[in-house]
This record gives sequence, structure tokens and C-alpha cells, in this order.
Amino acid sequence: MDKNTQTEIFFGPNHPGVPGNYGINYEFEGDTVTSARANAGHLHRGFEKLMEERIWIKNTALVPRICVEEPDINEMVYAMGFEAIGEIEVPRRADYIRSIILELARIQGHIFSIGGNAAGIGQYTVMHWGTLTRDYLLDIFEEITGARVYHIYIRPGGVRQDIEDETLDKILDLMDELENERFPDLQKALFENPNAQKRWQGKAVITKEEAIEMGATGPVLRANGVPHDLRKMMPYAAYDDVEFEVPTGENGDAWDRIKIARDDMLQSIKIIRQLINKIPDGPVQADLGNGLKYKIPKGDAYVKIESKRGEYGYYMVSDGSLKPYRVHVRGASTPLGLYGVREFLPGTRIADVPVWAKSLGICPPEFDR
Amino acid sequence: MIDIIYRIGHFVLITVFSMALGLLFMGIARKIVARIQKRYGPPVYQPYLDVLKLFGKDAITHGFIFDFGAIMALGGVIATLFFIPLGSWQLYSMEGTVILVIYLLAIASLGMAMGTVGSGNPQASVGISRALMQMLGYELPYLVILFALIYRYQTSSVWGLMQAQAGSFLNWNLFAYPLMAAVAFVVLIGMMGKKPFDSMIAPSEIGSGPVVESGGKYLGMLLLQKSITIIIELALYVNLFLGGAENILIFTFKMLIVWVLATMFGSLFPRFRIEDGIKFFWKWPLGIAILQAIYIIT
Amino acid sequence: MNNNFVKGSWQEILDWAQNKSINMLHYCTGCGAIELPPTMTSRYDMSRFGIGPAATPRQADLLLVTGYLSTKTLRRLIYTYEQMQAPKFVVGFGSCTINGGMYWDSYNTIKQLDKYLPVEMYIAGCMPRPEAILDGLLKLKKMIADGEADGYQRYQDNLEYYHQNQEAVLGEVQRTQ
Amino acid sequence: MLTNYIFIPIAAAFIAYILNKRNRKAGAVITALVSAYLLLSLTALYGRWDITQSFNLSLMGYKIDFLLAVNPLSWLFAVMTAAISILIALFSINSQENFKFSSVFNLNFLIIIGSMIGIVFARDFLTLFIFWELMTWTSFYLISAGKKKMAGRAAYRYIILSAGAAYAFLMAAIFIFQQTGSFAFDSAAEFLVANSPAQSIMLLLVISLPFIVKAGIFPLHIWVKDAHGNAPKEFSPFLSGMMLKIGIYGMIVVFYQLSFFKIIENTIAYRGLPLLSYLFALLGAVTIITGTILAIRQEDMKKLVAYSSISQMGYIIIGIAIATPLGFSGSMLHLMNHLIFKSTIFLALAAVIYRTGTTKMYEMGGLIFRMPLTFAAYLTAIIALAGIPPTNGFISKWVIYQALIEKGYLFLAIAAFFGSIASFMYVFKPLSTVFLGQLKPQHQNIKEVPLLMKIPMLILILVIVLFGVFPGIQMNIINQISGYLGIETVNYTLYSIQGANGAWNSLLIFNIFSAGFIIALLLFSFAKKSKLVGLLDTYSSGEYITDAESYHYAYQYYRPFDRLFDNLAAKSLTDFYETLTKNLVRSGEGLRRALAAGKLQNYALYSVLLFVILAAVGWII
Amino acid sequence: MRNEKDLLQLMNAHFEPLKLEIKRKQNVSVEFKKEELIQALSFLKSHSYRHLSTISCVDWPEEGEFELVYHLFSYDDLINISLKTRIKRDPGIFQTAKEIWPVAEFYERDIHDFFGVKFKGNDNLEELILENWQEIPPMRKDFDTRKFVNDKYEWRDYNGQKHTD
Repeated sequence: MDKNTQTEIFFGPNHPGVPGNYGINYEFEGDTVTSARANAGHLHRGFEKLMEERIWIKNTALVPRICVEEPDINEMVYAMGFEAIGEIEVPRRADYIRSIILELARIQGHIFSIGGNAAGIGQYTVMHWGTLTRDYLLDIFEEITGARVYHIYIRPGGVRQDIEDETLDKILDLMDELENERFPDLQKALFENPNAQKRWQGKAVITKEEAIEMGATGPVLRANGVPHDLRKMMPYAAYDDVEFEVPTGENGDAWDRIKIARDDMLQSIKIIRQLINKIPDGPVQADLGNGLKYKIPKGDAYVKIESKRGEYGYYMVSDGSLKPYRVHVRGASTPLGLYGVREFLPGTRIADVPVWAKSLGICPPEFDR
Repeated sequence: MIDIIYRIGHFVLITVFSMALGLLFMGIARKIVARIQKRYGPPVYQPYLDVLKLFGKDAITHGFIFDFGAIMALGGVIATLFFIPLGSWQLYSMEGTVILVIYLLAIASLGMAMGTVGSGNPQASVGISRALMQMLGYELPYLVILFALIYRYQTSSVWGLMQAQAGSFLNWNLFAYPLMAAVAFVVLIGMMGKKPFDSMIAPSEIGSGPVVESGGKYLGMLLLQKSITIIIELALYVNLFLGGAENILIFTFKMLIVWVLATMFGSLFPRFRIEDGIKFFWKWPLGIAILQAIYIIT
Repeated sequence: MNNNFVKGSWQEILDWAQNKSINMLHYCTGCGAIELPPTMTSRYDMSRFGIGPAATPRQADLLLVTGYLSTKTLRRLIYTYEQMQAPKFVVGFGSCTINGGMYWDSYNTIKQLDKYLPVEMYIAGCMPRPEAILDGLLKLKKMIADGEADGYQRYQDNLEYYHQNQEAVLGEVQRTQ
Repeated sequence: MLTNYIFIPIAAAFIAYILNKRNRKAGAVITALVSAYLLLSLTALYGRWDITQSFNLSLMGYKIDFLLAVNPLSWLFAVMTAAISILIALFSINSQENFKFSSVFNLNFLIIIGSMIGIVFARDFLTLFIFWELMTWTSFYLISAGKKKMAGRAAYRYIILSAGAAYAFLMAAIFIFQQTGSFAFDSAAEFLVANSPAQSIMLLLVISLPFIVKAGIFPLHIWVKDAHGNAPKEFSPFLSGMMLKIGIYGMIVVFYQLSFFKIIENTIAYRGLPLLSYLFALLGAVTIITGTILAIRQEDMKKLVAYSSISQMGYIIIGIAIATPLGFSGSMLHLMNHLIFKSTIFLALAAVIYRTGTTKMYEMGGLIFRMPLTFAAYLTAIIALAGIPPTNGFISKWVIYQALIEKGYLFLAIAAFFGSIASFMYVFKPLSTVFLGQLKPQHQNIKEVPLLMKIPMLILILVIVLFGVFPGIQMNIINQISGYLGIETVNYTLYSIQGANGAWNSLLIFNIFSAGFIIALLLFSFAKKSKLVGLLDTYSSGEYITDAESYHYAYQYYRPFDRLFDNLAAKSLTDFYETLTKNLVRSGEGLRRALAAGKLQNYALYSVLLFVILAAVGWII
Repeated sequence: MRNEKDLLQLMNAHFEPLKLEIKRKQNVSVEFKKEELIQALSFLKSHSYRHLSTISCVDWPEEGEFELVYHLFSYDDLINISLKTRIKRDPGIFQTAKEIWPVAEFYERDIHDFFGVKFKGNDNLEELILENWQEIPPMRKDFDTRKFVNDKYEWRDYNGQKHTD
């Protein structure tokens, strides 16, 4: 690094433009980034060690706190891992409720990321509207699970409690309100705004080969026209009973990724409506005996589901005892946050670094664990 | 001697009045933006409390140039107040005040630039280089407009230009040359650094740019400088295009209208990148300004 | 402006002004930070009480420690805290800052925040809700108005105690010159 | 009587050369003494415009007389030369300790001063040409004495351009001599007026060629950057301060004394201005724009200031070319102010180079703490150059703006506005990269420059502020000049100038600015005292700054702005000239191979043939 | 479009895997000897298994071995294959997969941080997540967190009684 011509900037932990508690130390020359390094590890709490110290049911309280933007995804993968090793059959109604919760979580995650991206380029009005819309979804979660963000609702073997019918009607009303009032506002304010398009078009481009080589999935891959979605490829919960398309983009830049986030939300609304119409009756929790004595035979499994940022997987090993032997968390933005920064950030302008970081959905707690 | 005391008293009165008015306008702007974002927003007198708190806080300095920059910025802006007729208050209707005001504002920005870069933070230097580039961007169309106005009314003093629009509101420049007034409005937004053109203090890109190291009383002085700059630029716009006013109340009301429009205009646009900002200023506004000037000259 | 004159009635005015306009540092240290956007934006709107975000420690008065603190974040938090200027306050969110909370047996998070930084108040809730945050901040404003919020004074007075605790956990810590 | 102003410096030059061989400082001391003497005696000359001196020489049957005379214009230039040379001599006394060629430097420097005064007092073409060539050759040696490799190439380009233009000037002068029988300006003036307009315009254009080259006007400005960039650091202020102005002096002589304006009176006019002089004004405008854009791009501070000199010269040319009283006095004001603040900038930068040894801006930073006075000098000078009110820079620009607006020249005004606003950018770049920001480790123990180098900077700062507040001092000499050249004068008082539609009062501005400053100072000291903190304790978003050197933004300071002009700058004029010379050489080579083919008798044949042709041509004319 | 059985036959044909197992629909796990794993990775990558989800490491202190698990996925066969291998615990050295998947460099750095496994060929193995960590790598089974936390941090005592006893 030639000290005279290059300046080092700490896009570090305490910086308004960085997504969460995470840092990028980059050098730039003139106004183009020349080299960058990820400065991760600020949120490391050693989840995997803590999980080995607790019995199976206690971990359900610990697991949603891994990634704060998508707590339900963690609960679902943990439950699926437990059921995969123990070959436990989950009642059909629980599958439906799980899918409803996951789709609601996907909508609130996408609105939050659209708001974050808009704030990155200075469009604070859309951030305010987005967070307001997200709050209505948190109210619905509060009604179903009793908590706004960390729900601890999806448990191994099913779901903690049933959803009453009027809650389902409330969800349907909310879906109509989202589709007819909230999203058209965002559409006019952000997606038909020439400045926003100019700020995002052609920025932070990740091509199809780079994404696959790096192991990046979700909107980063789908922005290049590749309709890979785990809900279609490896259907879990109740996704085999619903039809929906997988939105894709063409040239893999920030503008396509944000449009995919918007189309994803519209698809989720369609899925929720189908799920609520076809929800069967029946128990919501498989009979596994006393919660404190959950035990599954020796074995291991790698389970993964489609979070809003891509493939989110756990590798779980059990040695037949009361506690999990080993749980390895694979966050959706791990390749991008650590490797992608060093490979693909150099070459962007300083003004586009926040656009780069936020549009690729880097969520630091996933790889800090 | 009496005249000197009267002048000094008048001078201090105008400075305090425009600081208060500027801060009130900033409070109103925050309220409007809050309402657009569907929330209450801070009370209208919030900027007064901010300034009072900031002057009460401790502060750090990075040496002589850091202080000198802040003082020169505020001093330059207060000096500019002298030459702008606020309604009927006019201390010096001297010649050439139009061009003088542009250059006096340059003192303020040079002072702030020197002070903030003196803090040794590269993010401040990047912010200042963007501010200077943007200044070149919006200053060119503005000076072409001034050139046309001075040539049209054959006087280069703001007072003279204001007098030239006396009589019915029909011969305000807003109606006489609507295109020029529109270009001046866009330039006004650029000059005040409001939303689409605030890439120099972009918090998410360069951690709030030049003011990165200014805490306590330095931030207070920058707020006061910003408030007076708002009043100066609005007063210039009202004098040149809305025909000034007989008394201060009508003048403040006109300034408020222009200010509210500028705030609303900006609150829905994300921020330009700096080279797109310059290109924007040099494409449409400069083109229209030159066409208008040619129309006036021939 | 020497200090004893400041101590008199002028200090009340400053305290009054300080509690009317607080700048909160935009540093999301832990998981509680996800509840800050709803509090700052349209629905719960923290700015109607005069509390707004600030980008850098120089402009900030209030440091929110939102949830657990890993040792790596604590080292940077101390450096940021010392860069902030005098009337500064620290508010701890949730049980993780009181006794380690859910991560009581984690090898990488600190268990008691007030051994390393002077804390004005804690807000309960494993990630407190926006209403709880607003209620806490309103109490903080009252404390500032009455002049009880003197955490920065306590930090200056027993600097040695705090620095010892910090070095015990973190090894060497970078100080501001 | 006038001759001793010319021959004393030239004689002293040889003494200085010999003395300097033994004691390094002697040369500079002698230069300082001589220029002090010149300054005193020239100021004593003020007001006596009737002194003339002439002596004649008969050569091959022709009676040639050399005329010297003093008039307000030439007096002003002579005083300016003397003033700037005394400051530079003082500065270079100990700034040249480790400079190999200091004795050669002083020799050439003194000869240049003598020849410049000679040019300015000359009243006929021959003396003008002799001293012009003397000045060009000595400055050629001085430029090539700079950085070895680069200076050589720059000096060649400079000498080729100047020599070509000078010989064209000589041809035109001889042609006029044949028509009028004498070289004097006045006789030439009557002849040109009587002559057919087309031919006299052609003659005057050829005569003004060397002046255009020396003034660095647009098409022929390419030598300025390299010459300034590579000349020794003491000579650059003189080069850009005075040498560019001599070109302007020549233009004024051509426009007024050789009555260029009277000749083109009746040609087609654009908005009341003869097209040809409007063309000159356009050339000036283009000089401003190219000079500014290229100045913003430079990474070497001397080249940056050189380009800014070119763009400031553009203002002066516009002022003269539009031929209105306001325009002329504005350009003369700007001429004097530019000399003052440009030499301050160059002296400040020379002080920085003397201490750090490098001219590249990104290799320096944070020098304000080590060299506060140099910073103060540089700051005042750039406030003047940017044209900010309390200094003299603003007044001259304001008068030029008044002149432009009065006549409504839109495109010239746009170029002028662009030049002055963009000057904030390239003026602030060295300030922020060299003086502010983080200090480089290798510059930790730099001290302020010695006393003898501080004095010139202090004097210049005082002069900037003095002329900023009381422009009247400059105006009375300018009015005498315009009276001498036959332009109506602009009325003025000690601190105000009458613009197109109203007077301008600079003392009032100064008072108001200081009042505002005092109020801000009061407000500042009212709040609590702030704690001094080191430069490394700055916002770095929580991380630790390990090495200060990389935490400083200096390289490509205005990259986004330069990107807009990348393709324009790429097609710069120097490549155009390079290609021109390349295929010129190739075609010459082809011709030589085809004709001579190395045999001896061919050469003899061709020389005879040539002789015959020449004889025939001589017989026809 | 192979199904699970075709995939296992393919493995058997080209390598001698120690254990083959179909865990669930679209999920297969194969165990290899230490030497064969890297060839198996590049072989599978050329056969449409181009997505490397992650590299996990499990510590078996009783058998004195680390178990490295490479999770691959194919966008054509839509099958998830986990390649396992066992390496000795005390030297804990394995070849790097950096040449095949450059992103593996960071997964290996992460495993080095928490388990202390050294990967030959991956030169920058400095700390990624932890910061100047002196004890043994924390995720190993023989690292007792309760004791470590006890002496490094002291819990808040509520009038004499710690909330954790």
C-alpha cells in the first residue's frame, strides 16, 4: 500500500453507513477503493459453545438471538435439525403455521432491508415508512407468540401454541392493507424515483459465476436471472402445497436486488393467503414426552432453509445425550461478509460503499455467532 | 459618534434577529420533514435548545487553525448580513453588493473548510473537497443569472435590484423571468446543501463529513453560521425574485414560503453522488440560465 | 469561565438545556439495537422529546449499550466513550449489561457493565420494547434536569478503578492522547 | 542617464559571478544591493516623463538610432521588476545554500533585470529586440539550471518558441524599417495607420507574436507549465510574476502605441467591439478555462501554481482586449495584484520545498504546526488569489466584472466567473494537502525558514492587505498610464473605485469584516475553554489509527471533478505539438535522403543554386 | 438428474469411501480417508456440485480425532452431500481447499480460530473472530467455559449470593 497516494478509512463499528456492529477497513485512492478487509468478530458470544452446555429445549430460547433480523429462521432450522436426526413427524397444521410465521418474518425482514438501503443513499422518508409498516407485522407476531422480535415459538416437534381463527383473519386484513396501501406508497416514493435508480443501478454487481463460486445464494444469486430458491428446490414445512413464482433480476446489481426484495414480499403475501385458506385442523405439537427429557438417537444432519438473504443452515450432531453434541451455524451472508468484501469491494467509489454493504445484506451476527 | 453607536447597535440587532429567525426556520423544516415521515418531530424551538446545550458542553480543539476556522466562518457570514436588505432594514446600499455577497459567503466556506480540515481527519477533507466541487457546480448558473439581472436593470446593488421590481407584484422577477426564478430556486437548494445536494455531509458515506470532529461550541457556532447562511440566501432570493418587501413581517413571510417549498422539494429525493450533482447543475440549470441571459442581452 | 461561577444558577440552565436536547450516538453495539429504529422512526418517535441520532462521538451526549458486550466491542466502546465530551451518559439495555443475562457463561462477553463504564440507568427487558426505552429515556431526562446524572463525574473521580478493571479483562487498552 | 539603469545590473552581474565563486552568499547580496539601488532611483524618477535618451550608429550606410524614453507605463513595469527582484534576492540569500549553480543563477538573474528595464524603456524595435533576445537567452540558461532531466526538455521547448517568434518580430521590424526608414515606434505608428488595413494588421500580428508567447496566451501556453515547474525554486516567482507581464507590456504597446485599435476601428464589430480584439478577448477567456481545469488536476504544487498564473493572465488579456476604461484599469490593477500575491505563493512554496525537498503535494502534510509563518503567508496570498473581499485580488476582479457586465459580454463573463470560482478549488488543494492534515514522520523535526526568508513573505502580506484596503494608491499611477495612452480615466478615491453604476468602498468592507470577526470571537470565548487534543485522537469509528501517514487524504483531491474532464485533458496541446514536430523531422529526413545522398558535389551545386535565387529575389524587391 | 443412489454408485466407482449413507430425501453423507478427500472435492465440483455451503468441524476427544465435514450442494441434482473425514487431534493438520474454492480460506480460518486445526497451504491463518486470545481454542471439548468465566469475570453478587450458584 503506497502510504502517500492511498488513504485508509475505517468504515468501522461506529459508522452510520455500516449494517450492524461490523467494520470494513478499506484504502482508497482519489475516490476509488483499492483494497478492503473485513473487521468482524464484534458480536461473537460463542453460541455453539453455549448450546453444548444446555439441554435441547433450553436452546430454543438461545437460538433466535443468533441473527437479530430473522429470529424465526434460526428457530425453524434448529427444530428441523432436531426432527431430522430424531426422524420425528410434525403434524400438518404445525407445518402450515410454521410456514405462515416464516413468510411473515420474510416480509418484515425485506421491508427492514429496503428501509436500510434507502437510508444508505439518504432517502430517510422511505426508512421511516418502512419501519412503520414493519411495526404492524411485529404487532401480529406479538398476538401470535406474545413477543415482538424473539418469539421462541417454533419448537422441536411443532409449535408452542395454536393460532386462533380471528388472528388468522387479522393476518388476512393486514395482507390486504400491505398490498393496497403500504406497498404502493413505497413503490411511488422509491422504485419510481429516478435518483434512487441512478444511485443503485450498476452498483455492487456480483455475477452468476462469482456468486456460485463464493457460495452466495438468495437475492445475490437470483439477481442474475437464476431462480434458485430452497423453498422450491428442497421444499420443507408446507411449501409443497402452495404455488408461487421466484422473482429474478438480469444484471445482478443493487437495483435488481432491491426489486427482488419487493417482489419477494408480494409473493409471500400470496403464499400466506393460500396457507390460511387451506390450513387443516389437528394438533400443533408432536407428542415427545416431557420437554426436559427430550432425547434423540446418535446421528448428525445438515439442514438448511431459504432465509431472506439466502441459504441458512445448521450442521447438528447428537450423541444420544440430553444435550446437543455440536451445532455449527452457517449464516446466509457469511461468504459475502468475510470473503466478498476482500474480493469485490475494491473498484467501487467511496460514495457507493454503504450501497455495497447494505444491498448485499451483510448481517454480522451470522458469521460472528 | 452617535451615528457609529447607532450603527453598531443596529448591526448587533440584525445579527441576533437573523440568528433567531434562522434557527426558527430550521425548527420549522424539521417539523415539516417529520410530518412527511408521519411522525410528530421535535418542537419548533428545538434548535434554540440545541445551540444552548452545545455552548454548555466541553469541546476539544486540534490547535489554532481549528479555532480560527470556526471564528472566520461565523465572522464572514455575519459580515455578509450587512449588505442584504431585510425588508426595510438596510445598512449599506453600496454598489456591487450582489457580487460581493457571493464572495463574502466564500469567506465563510473557506473558513469552515480550513477549520474542519485542520482536524486532521480524512473524512473531513473528502467532505470539504465535495463541498468545493459542488460550490463550483451551483455557483456558475447563479452568477449567469446575476449577470443577466445586473445587465437588465443596470445596477449591481441588491437594493437597486429590489427597487427595480417595485410597483405591482406583476413586475416581480418571478413573473418577468419565470425560468430564471426556477433555476435560482434549484440553485438555492444546492447552496443551502439541502437533501438532493447534501453529499458533502453524507453521514452514511463519510460519517457526517466536515463536522466529524466539531463538538460542543464548535458545532454550536457551525449551527449559528448555517442559520445565518439560510437567512442570507433566502433574503437574496426574495430580494431578487419576489421584489423584497416594505416591512420585515411580509419579508419574513415570503422567506418562509420559499423555505417550506425548498424543504418539501428535498425531502423525497435521495442524495446525488457529487459528480452527478455537478453534471446536473451544468446540464439543465446552466443551459436555461444562458438562454435567458442571451434573451435579455439581445 | 472558571468553574465556580458555572456551578451556580447557570448550571441549572445548562442542565435544563441538556435534558431538552440529547444526541444519541449511532453505535449499535448489541442485539437490542434492532428496537432502536422503531423508537426513532414514525411510530414511537423518540425525536419529539428532543433525542436525535449523532454520527460521531464528538457530537454525542448519550451512549446506549444495547445488550451484551463482547470484549472486542468493549475495547472500542471505551475508546469511543473517552472521545465523547463532558456531560455524557451511558444507558444499559436489558439484563446482559446487569449480570451477563442469557450469556452468563459465555467466554467472550462481559458480565457487569458498570465495572468498566459508569452507567446512569438500566432498562429492563431481554431487548426492551420501544415503550420501555422511551420510558427509560424520559426518566433519564428527569435525572439530568435534577443534576443527578453525573456518571462522567464518577468516571473522572475514580479513573484508576475503571482503568484497572478494563485492563484486567482486556489486557492493554488504547487510550485517547 | 537612462542607460545606467540598464548597464549597472548587467555589469554587476559579472562581478557577482566572480565573487560568488568564493563565498556562496555574495552573489545574492550583490543582486539585492543592485535591485535596492534600482528601486530607489526609479521611484525618484516618478513624474518626470520627459526624459529621453538616444544615440545613433551608422551601419553599412544606414543611420540607426536607439531611442530610450520613460513614460508612466514603462515606469510602472520597471518599478515592479526592481521590487520583485529585491524580494527574491533577499529570499535566495540562504535558500540557495545547497544549490550548485548559484553563481550562474545570480549572473543570469542580474542580466535579466537589466534587459527587462531595457525592454521597458525601449522606444524603437531594434533596442526592444536586442534586450528581448538577451532576456530570452539568459532565462533559457536559468530554466535549464533547474531539475536536470526535465528542465532540459522544458528549456528547449521554451527557447524554440521564443526564438521563432522573435525572428518573426525581427522580419516585420526590418520590413517596417524599409518602408519608413527608422525603427522608432511613432514613425511606425503613422505608417501603419496610413497603410492598407489588411497588411498592417498582418504586420502587427507578427510583431505581437513574441509577446503572445511570453504572456502564455492559449495556443502558445504549453511552455509555461514545464518552465515554471522545473525552474529553480527562487526563479519561479520572477518567471511567473514578471516574465509573463512583459508579454502583456508588449501587447499594450502593440494595441495602443502602434495604434492597433485605431486600425481595426472600422472592421466588422461584435456588440461595439472590433472582431479582432474580441478574438483576443476570447483567447484570454479560453486561457482562463484551460488554465483552471489543468491547475485543478496537478499533483505537483509548482505546476499547479504555474497553470493558475496562466489562467490569471487570461483575466488581464480580457481586460485589455475589451478596450473600455474600466476594463483597462481593471486589468492593470489585476496585473499588479497578481504580481504581488503570485510571488507570495511561490515564495511560500519555495520555503516549503527548501525545508521538505519535494514538490509533490501527496508526499507532505500537516506542516502548519512546523511552519506557521509560511502558512500565514500562503493563506493571505490564496485569499487574494481567490478574490475574497478584504484583499486586493477581489478589487481587480470586481472591476473586470463591472467592465464585462457594463458591455454585456456573456461568454467572457462565464469564463471569468468559472475561473474565479474554480480558483477556490485549486487554491485550497495545496493548503489542505501540504499544510493541514497529518504530519509525515520524516517531516517531524522541520523548523521554520530562517529570518532572511521570512522578511520578503512578511512584506508581501502587508502589501496585499494594504492594497486590499486602499486601492487608491494603485489607481493614481494607473490613471496616469491611461491618460498617457489616451483612454479616459476612472475616477476613484483613496479607498473606493467608481464602477459601471456605483462606487465601491473597500475600507468599509474591511471594517465590517473585522466587526463580524470580533462578534464571532466574543461568542467563541464566551463558552467553556476547549481542551487541546493531538491530531491522532480523531474520529476513526472506534478503530485505532495505527499509522498516521495513511490517515491523510492528499492524492487526486478532486478526482470526481477531474473525471468530468478526463478526455479533454488527455488530448492536451503538447501532444499536438509533439506530433507536429515528429512528422516535420520525418519529412525533413526524407527530403535529405532523396536529395543529398551524401555526395560532396551535390552540396556545392545546391549552394550555388541557392545563391542565384537569393540574388534574384534581392534584385526584385 | 441423478438421484441419491446414482450419486453413491458414482462415489464408489471413483474412490474407496469408508461409509456411504442416505440420510434423508436429497441428503447423502460419505466418509473418506484423509488423503482422498481433496480429490473427491475437486471431482464433485466438476460434476455439478459447485456450491460449497460451509466446512464444519466436530471434536471427538475420546477417539482423539477432529471430524471435518464439507457440505456441497448441486443445482442440477438438488442433492446435499456431506463429505466427512477424520484427522488426528494432536498435530491437527489438513490440506487447504483454497485452490478449489477460494472462499474456503475463511471457513478454514474460522475453524483454526475455534479448534486450532492448521491447514497447509492457507497462509493467513491469523485471528478472524477472536481478539488476542491466549487460552486453548475455545470450541474444543476440553476447554471448560464455566471455570474460565469464573476466574476472568466475576458475577454480580446479590447481597452475598451469586445468581449462578
